[in-house]
Amino acid sequence: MDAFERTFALHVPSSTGNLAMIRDFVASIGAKAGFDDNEVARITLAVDEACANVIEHAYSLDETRQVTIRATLDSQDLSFEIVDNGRGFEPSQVSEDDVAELIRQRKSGGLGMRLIRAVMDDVKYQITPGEKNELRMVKHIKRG
Amino acid sequence: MDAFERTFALHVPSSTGNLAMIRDFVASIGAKAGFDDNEVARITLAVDEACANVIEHAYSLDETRQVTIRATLDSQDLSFEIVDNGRGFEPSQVSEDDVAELIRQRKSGGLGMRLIRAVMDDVKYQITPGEKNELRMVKHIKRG
Amino acid sequence: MSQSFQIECSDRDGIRLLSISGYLDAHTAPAFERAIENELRSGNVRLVVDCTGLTYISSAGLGVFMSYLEEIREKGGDIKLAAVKPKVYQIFDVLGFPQLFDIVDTVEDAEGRFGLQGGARDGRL
Amino acid sequence: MSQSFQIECSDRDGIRLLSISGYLDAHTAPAFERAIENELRSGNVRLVVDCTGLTYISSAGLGVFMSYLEEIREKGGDIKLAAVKPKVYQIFDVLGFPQLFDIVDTVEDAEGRFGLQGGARDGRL
Ligand SMILES: Nc1ncnc2c1ncn2[C@@H]1O[C@H](COP(=O)(O)OP(=O)(O)O)[C@@H](O)[C@H]1O
Ligand SMILES: Nc1ncnc2c1ncn2[C@@H]1O[C@H](COP(=O)(O)OP(=O)(O)O)[C@@H](O)[C@H]1O
Repeated sequence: MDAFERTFALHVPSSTGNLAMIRDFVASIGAKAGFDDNEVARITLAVDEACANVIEHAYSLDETRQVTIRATLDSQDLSFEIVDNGRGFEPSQVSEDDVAELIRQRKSGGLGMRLIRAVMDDVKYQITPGEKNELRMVKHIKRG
Repeated sequence: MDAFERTFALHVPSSTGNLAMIRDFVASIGAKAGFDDNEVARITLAVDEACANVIEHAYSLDETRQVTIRATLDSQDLSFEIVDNGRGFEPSQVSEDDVAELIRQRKSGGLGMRLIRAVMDDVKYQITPGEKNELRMVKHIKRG
Repeated sequence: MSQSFQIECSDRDGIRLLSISGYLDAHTAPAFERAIENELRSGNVRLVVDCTGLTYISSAGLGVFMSYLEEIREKGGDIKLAAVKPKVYQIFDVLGFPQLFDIVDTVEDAEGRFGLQGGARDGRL
Repeated sequence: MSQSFQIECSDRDGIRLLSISGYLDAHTAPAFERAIENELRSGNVRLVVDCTGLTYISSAGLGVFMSYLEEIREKGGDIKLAAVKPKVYQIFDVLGFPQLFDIVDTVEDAEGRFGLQGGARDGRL
């Protein structure tokens, strides 16, 4: 891979129907970064989860809003930034019950953020409700 | 399909290695617009040709430049805008020899713009060299 | 959505087989949820989900499995997953699903396990 | 680029068979051009390009066919295309390639046409 930084961006209407497009976008960049198929699948999942949260929670399924995914690839890292100007939330207040407990409570949600954290090496939220909510997540590129 | 207008955009570094990503992006939107597989393939070709021209001619394969493809989908049309701020050119001065003549001259190029014009219903260039060169092309959506 | 996710249902020896294919994400999970609801409403609680054709799952899809497991096991049944591709299995694995769900190699294995256990929960939870 | 476009070459009864697969766009056309150059340098002018695995072609790929046709026919050979998928054929068709190139259904057909015509140009141009 080349030494310089490459940036990619995708903008789509805020609809779960566009998650497949988002995954294609991420998978292409993951492959360019040299990740293997399984790693690409995990990174793709993390970005899907982040975007699904924006679509469902930040924009409450309002298809007239736009989701933006920005990707930056250099020789060390593949980073994604997902920015919304929707509702906002307090990431530290999201409870992380274990899965057995969620099953006992018959919950269908509450897995997304833990998947993101499990997959990516670095995950940071910067929330300014109504103004700009930004999720930045980084995956390190291990060189053989 | 819904009544409102949906917009999509993709930004990638100006490299032919990113044309496959551009085609995936266009093919997804073409399918959303309801075009059949063959039509999607032709529309994808037109955008590929337009972007290949930007990458090769406007930006002379300088990978630090960015290619932007904007797509707009409403109930009547699927439109694409490809904008560059590179070299620019005079579209009306591009000669269109027929293919038999190009073969006689052993040319390998000169097919891109005619493919774009053959595939799309409306093709417009707006060139302001060094500032902004814009290609807008429209495909009408025929309803059954 | 038509080509992105499909469910086919069939009966095999008192077991209900749901073969799912395509991707199970936030867009397609509601269709899967309706299918499970349907089975429960029809009194089918011995469910095998054949994941041979499943290419992708996200938390929305995992959530459908999660939210019905307790009810199905309470009713004496189970929801077993069969033939999960490695690329998809790793996602179940990240969240510890293999410790909570009965995930087996083949549909036959899943059926066999229903045979052995009757409809009873397998005591893993 | 490794998985996006592949060329495999083989000899069949004095004919050179190039089987191409993947996509032939501005990124991969240079590899195809080098392969054709190689054949000419080795004196191979009876070329059949098996397009069974070709999923996409853009003007950059079409241009490679276009730029070598004259030279190959002058040398008493031809470049014949076989087994072009309909989705790809329609692109050849837009530009009138089927009137200028010998495009046939199967590799065997292409070989048969070399047999009938010897190495001579088929007089279509
Ligand atoms: N981008 C976001 N905007 C607003 N709220 C969010 C966002 N991301 C997550 N949340 C909140 O955090 C909670 C937990 O998210 P997550 O772990 O992905 O599970 P789920 O989305 O299934 O509820 C959500 O229910 C929501 O309240
Ligand atoms: N976006 C562009 N910027 C600058 N020049 C362009 C652009 N698009 C097309 N051209 C010019 O028009 C010519 C014809 O383009 P085209 O028909 O696509 O064939 P080819 O790209 O194979 O030469 C190009 O050779 C180039 O000089």
